[in-house]
Amino acid sequence: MKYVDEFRDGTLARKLADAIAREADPGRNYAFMEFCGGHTHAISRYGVTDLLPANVRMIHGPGCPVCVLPIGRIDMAIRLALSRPDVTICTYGDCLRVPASDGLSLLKAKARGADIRMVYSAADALALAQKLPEREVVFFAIGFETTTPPTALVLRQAQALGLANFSVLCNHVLTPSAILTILESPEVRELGTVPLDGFIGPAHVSTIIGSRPYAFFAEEYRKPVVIAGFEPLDVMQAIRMLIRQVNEGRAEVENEFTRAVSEEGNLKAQGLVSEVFELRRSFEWRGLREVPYSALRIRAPFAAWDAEAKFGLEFVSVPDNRACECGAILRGVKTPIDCKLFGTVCTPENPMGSCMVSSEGACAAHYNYGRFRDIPVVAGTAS
Amino acid sequence: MKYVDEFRDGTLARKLADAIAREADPGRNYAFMEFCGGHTHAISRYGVTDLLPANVRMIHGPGCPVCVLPIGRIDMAIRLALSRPDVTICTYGDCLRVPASDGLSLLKAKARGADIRMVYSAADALALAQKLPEREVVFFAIGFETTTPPTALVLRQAQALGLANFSVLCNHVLTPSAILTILESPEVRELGTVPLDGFIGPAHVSTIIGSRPYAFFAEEYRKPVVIAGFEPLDVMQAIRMLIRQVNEGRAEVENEFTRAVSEEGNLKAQGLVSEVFELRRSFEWRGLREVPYSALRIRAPFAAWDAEAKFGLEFVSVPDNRACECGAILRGVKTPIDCKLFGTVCTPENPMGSCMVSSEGACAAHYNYGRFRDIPVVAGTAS
Amino acid sequence: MCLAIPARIVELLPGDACRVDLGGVRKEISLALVDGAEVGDYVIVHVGYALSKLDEEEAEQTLALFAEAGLAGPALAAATEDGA
Amino acid sequence: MCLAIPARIVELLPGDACRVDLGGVRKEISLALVDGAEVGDYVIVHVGYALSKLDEEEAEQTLALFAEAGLAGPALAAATEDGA
Amino acid sequence: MSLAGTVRKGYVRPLDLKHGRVDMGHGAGGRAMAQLISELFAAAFANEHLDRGDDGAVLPAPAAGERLVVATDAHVVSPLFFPGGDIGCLSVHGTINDLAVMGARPLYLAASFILEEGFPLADLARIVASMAHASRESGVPVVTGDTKVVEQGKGDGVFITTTGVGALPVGREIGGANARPGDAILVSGTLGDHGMAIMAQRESLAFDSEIASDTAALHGLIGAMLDAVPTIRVLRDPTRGGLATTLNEIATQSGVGMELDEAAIPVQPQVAAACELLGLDPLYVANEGKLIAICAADDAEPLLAAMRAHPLGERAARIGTVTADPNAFVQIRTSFGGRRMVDWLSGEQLPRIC
Amino acid sequence: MSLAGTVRKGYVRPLDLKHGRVDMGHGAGGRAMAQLISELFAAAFANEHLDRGDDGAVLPAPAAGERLVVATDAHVVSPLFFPGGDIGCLSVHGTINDLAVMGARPLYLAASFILEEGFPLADLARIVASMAHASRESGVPVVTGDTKVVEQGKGDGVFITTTGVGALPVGREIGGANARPGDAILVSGTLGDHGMAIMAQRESLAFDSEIASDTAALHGLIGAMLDAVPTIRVLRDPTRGGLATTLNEIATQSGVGMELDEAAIPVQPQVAAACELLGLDPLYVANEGKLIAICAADDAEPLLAAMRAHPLGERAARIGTVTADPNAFVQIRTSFGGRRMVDWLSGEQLPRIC
Ligand code: SF4
Ligand code: SF4
Ligand SMILES: [Mg+2]
Ligand SMILES: [Mg+2]
Ligand SMILES: [Mg+2]
Ligand SMILES: [Mg+2]
Ligand SMILES: [Mg+2]
Ligand SMILES: [Mg+2]
Ligand SMILES: [Mg+2]
Ligand SMILES: [Mg+2]
Ligand SMILES: [Mg+2]
Ligand SMILES: [Mg+2]
Repeated sequence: MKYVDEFRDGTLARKLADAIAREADPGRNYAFMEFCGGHTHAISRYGVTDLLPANVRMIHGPGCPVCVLPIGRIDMAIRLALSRPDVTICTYGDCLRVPASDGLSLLKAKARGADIRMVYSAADALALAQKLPEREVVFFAIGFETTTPPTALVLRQAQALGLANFSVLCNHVLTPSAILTILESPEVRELGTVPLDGFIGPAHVSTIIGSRPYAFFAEEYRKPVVIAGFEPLDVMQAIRMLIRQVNEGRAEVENEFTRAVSEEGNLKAQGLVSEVFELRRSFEWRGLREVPYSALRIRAPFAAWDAEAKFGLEFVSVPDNRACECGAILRGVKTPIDCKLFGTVCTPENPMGSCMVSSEGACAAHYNYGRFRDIPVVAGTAS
Repeated sequence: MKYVDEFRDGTLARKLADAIAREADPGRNYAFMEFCGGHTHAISRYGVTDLLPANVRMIHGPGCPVCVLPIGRIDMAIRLALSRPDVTICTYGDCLRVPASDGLSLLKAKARGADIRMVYSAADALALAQKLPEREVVFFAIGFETTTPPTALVLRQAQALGLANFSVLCNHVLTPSAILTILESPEVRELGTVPLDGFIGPAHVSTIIGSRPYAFFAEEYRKPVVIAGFEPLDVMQAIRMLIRQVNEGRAEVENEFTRAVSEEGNLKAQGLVSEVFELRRSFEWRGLREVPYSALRIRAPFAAWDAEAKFGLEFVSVPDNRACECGAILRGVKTPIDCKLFGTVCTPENPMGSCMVSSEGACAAHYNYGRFRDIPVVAGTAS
Repeated sequence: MCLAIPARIVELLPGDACRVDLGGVRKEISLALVDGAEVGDYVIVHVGYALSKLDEEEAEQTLALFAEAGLAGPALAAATEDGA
Repeated sequence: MCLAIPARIVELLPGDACRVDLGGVRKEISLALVDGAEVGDYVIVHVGYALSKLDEEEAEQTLALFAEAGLAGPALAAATEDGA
Repeated sequence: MSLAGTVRKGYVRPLDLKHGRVDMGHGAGGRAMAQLISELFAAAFANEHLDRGDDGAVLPAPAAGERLVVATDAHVVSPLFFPGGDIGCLSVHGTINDLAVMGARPLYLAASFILEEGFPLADLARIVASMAHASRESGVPVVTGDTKVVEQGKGDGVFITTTGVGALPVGREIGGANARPGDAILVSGTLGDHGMAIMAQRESLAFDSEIASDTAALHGLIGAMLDAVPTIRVLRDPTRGGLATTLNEIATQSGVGMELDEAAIPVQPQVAAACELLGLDPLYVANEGKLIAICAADDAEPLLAAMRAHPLGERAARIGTVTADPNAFVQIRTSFGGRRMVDWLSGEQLPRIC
Repeated sequence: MSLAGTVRKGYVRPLDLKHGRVDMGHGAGGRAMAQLISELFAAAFANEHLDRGDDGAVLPAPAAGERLVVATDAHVVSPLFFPGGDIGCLSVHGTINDLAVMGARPLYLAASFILEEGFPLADLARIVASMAHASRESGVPVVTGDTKVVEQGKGDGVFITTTGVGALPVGREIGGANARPGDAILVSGTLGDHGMAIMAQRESLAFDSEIASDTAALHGLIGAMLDAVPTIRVLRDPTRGGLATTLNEIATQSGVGMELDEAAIPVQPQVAAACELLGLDPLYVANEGKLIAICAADDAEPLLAAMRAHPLGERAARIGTVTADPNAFVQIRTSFGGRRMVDWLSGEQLPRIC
């Protein structure tokens, strides 16, 4: 796979590891947050940690759209699907197992008879609505800036087609607002309990929004940002670039993913998004509570395709499980093993919190890929 | 089972057999038509023939509502069910296997995805419509005068309830018109190919219409009629009574089933039927072709529940399989073994004609119960 | 489908319905077509509806007729007039 | 769901769609968000949509940077200015 | 059932057997499936073979001089629970009976489950407990198994296929092809109980009765019968299609006719009445704890005595005689005094009875 | 399959295998079922055991000194036909493999069918022909069977449960509990082919590729392997849950850890690419013609040589080593240079793959 395999090359990885080791100052610690779950996944999947010096620590940020989706939003979809037998909810596969109220999830609601279907793309949900005119097809849309333009597209198509049985339950959220909230959190800002030396920004978000929106953080909060691709060499290179900025006292927005990210981003997609969506005044994030201007809602001309308006859906905030530390983990304050439930009560089969759901969540990534690090391995007797 | 078992008693049967043998004139042949499939079934099921003298022959008449239902009527239901996925057809179990056009039957249409359900009673169809408000429930009603009052009742109930998703595809037919047609057929009237010395009339039809409607035949055509119950002793007693009439040169309507049949019948049921139904000018019968004033249709005030009106269903007459002798068999002109298809191409699993469908049909009764009579049994070596 | 069997009413139910007993098996049927049926009466049941009541005396007489058939003789003549 | 992978356009299809190839596997995706993409171009694919084109020259340069990492030295500085 | 016991206890929350439901993950082959198997199936069926946790069971072979007998049956009965039993015990009895009527000693069962997404785990637990109970009572362990899950609307709660392995002594030849003219035809008890117990539950035909399924394992009865008459020629359990169809099968296999005596055929009054009500014939209604035996006429009395001495054969009766008939017609002398054929079941008499 | 051959030819019209469909009568136990069995199943599988037409098969027992092995699997794959195979051959291979990985010589198969009303007889005939072909090619006959029909919407075309019986020489002990620290872990070829061939057919994820299922019977390969290294400790076919889950099963059963070498694990480029496209991991994707073998480190080379000499093992590879680890963790050294766990499959990776 061209432009994929090259960026996973073990030989190059060793070279980058050497360079990082060489350039990292042994006299100090580096703590970088990879904002996005995609990076969390790459780090765990390829074992990037093993290639970093001990004084370079990666903090998993809140950048998994599944992880930050509050219980109350899933409840809205479940209530709708269980109360209206004519409704079909379509969503991306990752959302199906997010724990909601009453011990349910979309998957468990499906097992109770709700019509819940996994789609690969927003376009599939639209096509399903066309195929099943007698059903109400609701696309449960989640994601950051990358998945938003496709949702905008299908909303515009539904309008153009006058497709009355299609609607979108919109949960799209914004990356910069989330980063801002972390930077504004007392732990980072005042207490210093979370030493944050820089951010790795998600490349695919920037293919849409460009690199410019991060300039504010770099300048205002004096935090270096490197926008990086999702292959492990991209991540390592980004870490190296962050180390350099720290070493040199710089706080800039740098772009590691020059192969697809520009400063201004995808203007066509941006135009589409602002035609269809507008800012919500506030939105609840799991772990970050209410975050002002951090999410999108569907504009008035598209209200007929807005499931919240169409079905009169009410958001009711639901507290997370008390023992679940997702909130603190998403802010970088705690790690999965700080949670008492990790690996016993809370497992990928029975997730108690959202971080255990998606393989991009911090808890799931540690459970699936990193659990062995908590327990020393006994060497094989022979090999 | 009181009033059931007593009428199947083998000891009494032998006594009646003796009486019949005693009373039948060895110098002549007797041929009686049991009009109704219920009697055909009783005769075959209990082996009544074995208790009759050789010169008393029973002819199976057209009195099975399934057997006389023309292909075109079943086609109406199948076309409706296959073309409208929101339609559920309910009918009595016997109708499911009646062969229709294109190698289909209601059962095969069901296997092709049509929603066809068996009900025990018209009331069950009505209840289903109430239970499934999102579906169009159509009751495919067939039967003689006995099943007509229940259909009338559910139509009145549907009207009272304003139940918009229920309707009836009415195929109710009338016993006296069918008998008249047989009496008027050239074989009976002119050619004498069917020697017909009398009729056994169905008791349950007469519980509704009484015995009076048969008086006309007795007088006009000089044919004795005995209304008889469906237990085998009833049938034997009726045969005995017919023999007596023949011997004595009488042609009267006699009532063997005095325990539940009166001269006037069930006036309440009759009133209900005439409130809801009116005569069709003509109706096609399988085997008898078009028979004037031989069937009922739903009156105008109930048009909203008349599936023919509601769905604009057209009856298209379809000829029977050329080789099928059902028509001649239903008129008493031929017997099942006169048909080339009997027992090879045409079997209960693959009925070619309607007489092979219901166990009350002449061909099915002979296939299921009487086939051994065509082939001499080799005696057991030991027993 | 031309089944019609006698069963005994064991309970009157709301909505013109009743429960009948046939050899220990019980089933709910409609009485909407028959007036004045009471617990203990036998009715002729067809597709879930009582079509008529059964006259027990007549039933016994019919059985008696059958029984007499064994005896040679003209016992039948009188009875048939009765029944027509 | 945060998958985003580069794939090569092998066929333009009606309705702003195209077929892409990834290691011999082909899939239809939407080009509605990207202008001017042509057969042979690589695009970044996410939930069935191309998000942007991939600049092959930049990709080669990035790989070259990685390769240089093995050599001690300050080769990186210049490159990063390039990229930001 | 390859994952029996492979999930460490305490590492995950136990299955919610009260309110939980089957979901697709329970069939995906991963940890959820391993948990379902170990906490539900392996716990209920526990035995040394199953506990091994491999993809199959390793078992002692039959004794020298014995042959193997293998029988398999899918069980798709609806409803799953019915008076007198449920799909669980039915699936154990049904396959044990198929082995036993071959004259075999039933040794082992394999059980394969197809679960529908959304099926309550509480119901599944009840069914599995019933299977385990039937298996223990009959002394035939479930030694291996399999679990699949299908989407809601692609199954019907649970389907269970059981496969049985038994041992058959060399020289014992029981089979449907062995009936000879003159042989006596026996049944072990009343007919139609199982099918009518199921029928009573069908929404559209519901009636009240005390009819209960006769589901039972017959190998004990058969053992007693073979002790009394080792030369029994045919044994068969008249399940789907009832006595009538099973006799037609045997007649066709053996190339013989049969003549039955209706008056001798035992049918419970309530079963007869329910059949009357619905227009059914008890000869075509399914049984799950009855058998047909055919033996030489001279052996009929001792065989009948042996059957009647066993609790499952108390109402055994001799119901007819094998005749020579190249047409393989089964005929009956009716109690009424006539004669007719008793043909194969045509169409469906009762849906989904086993 | 008790009715095989019991319907007289010429007496009824043959089944319409072109346009006919399964209806409820085909499962009711009567003549329609007998016809389906005799004209379709019995005709395709014909062998002396099945032809007997009883409710079970009477079979020669294994040789003296051999034990029995029994394995059962329900097959519910969707779609029923896929590149490289169909549910028919899959159901034969799957169960043969479960016997073969126990070290057993597969002898007989029992097949139980659950058909959905309305299923085209033409499709059923194709599936049965494919089963019969797989059965003949593998030399393992279908000796008994069963057929049930469920209403439309209560099934999914056809489900097939196959149960296999095999013979295992005394002294041969292969099982998931036998892995020991230091042992070598081998696979017989590329991983994930079957699951991705199925995935490519799913409407919502459809992609074009040349990926075909690897479905195959492995007893020939295993025979060759046992000839070369009779002391193989563990064999298993990594089906549902893929390599990852199967290794975790073995690790847990044996109470050992494992360390894999990602670079050594064979995966076809198109399978890797398709996984990339859908966000899946080939280690969790199902295989139907591959096996895992674990043997003493010293035996690894001869075993690998034996595998590579067989057509089904050409791409065999040594992929890792068993470690001592009371946590039974399976770990992997990534090609990238890091290390991570390879855990049990959690949730569902691919629905209805077997
Ligand atoms: S382990 Fe589970 S409960 Fe604990 S923080 Fe993570 S998701 Fe929340
Ligand atoms: S045997 Fe069949 S084709 Fe012939 S008359 Fe009877 S129903 Fe018609
Ligand atoms: Mg198995
Ligand atoms: Mg059986
Ligand atoms: Mg299995
Ligand atoms: Mg269901
Ligand atoms: Mg059997
Ligand atoms: Mg069997
Ligand atoms: Mg298997
Ligand atoms: Mg069977
Ligand atoms: Mg289906
Ligand atoms: Mg296996």
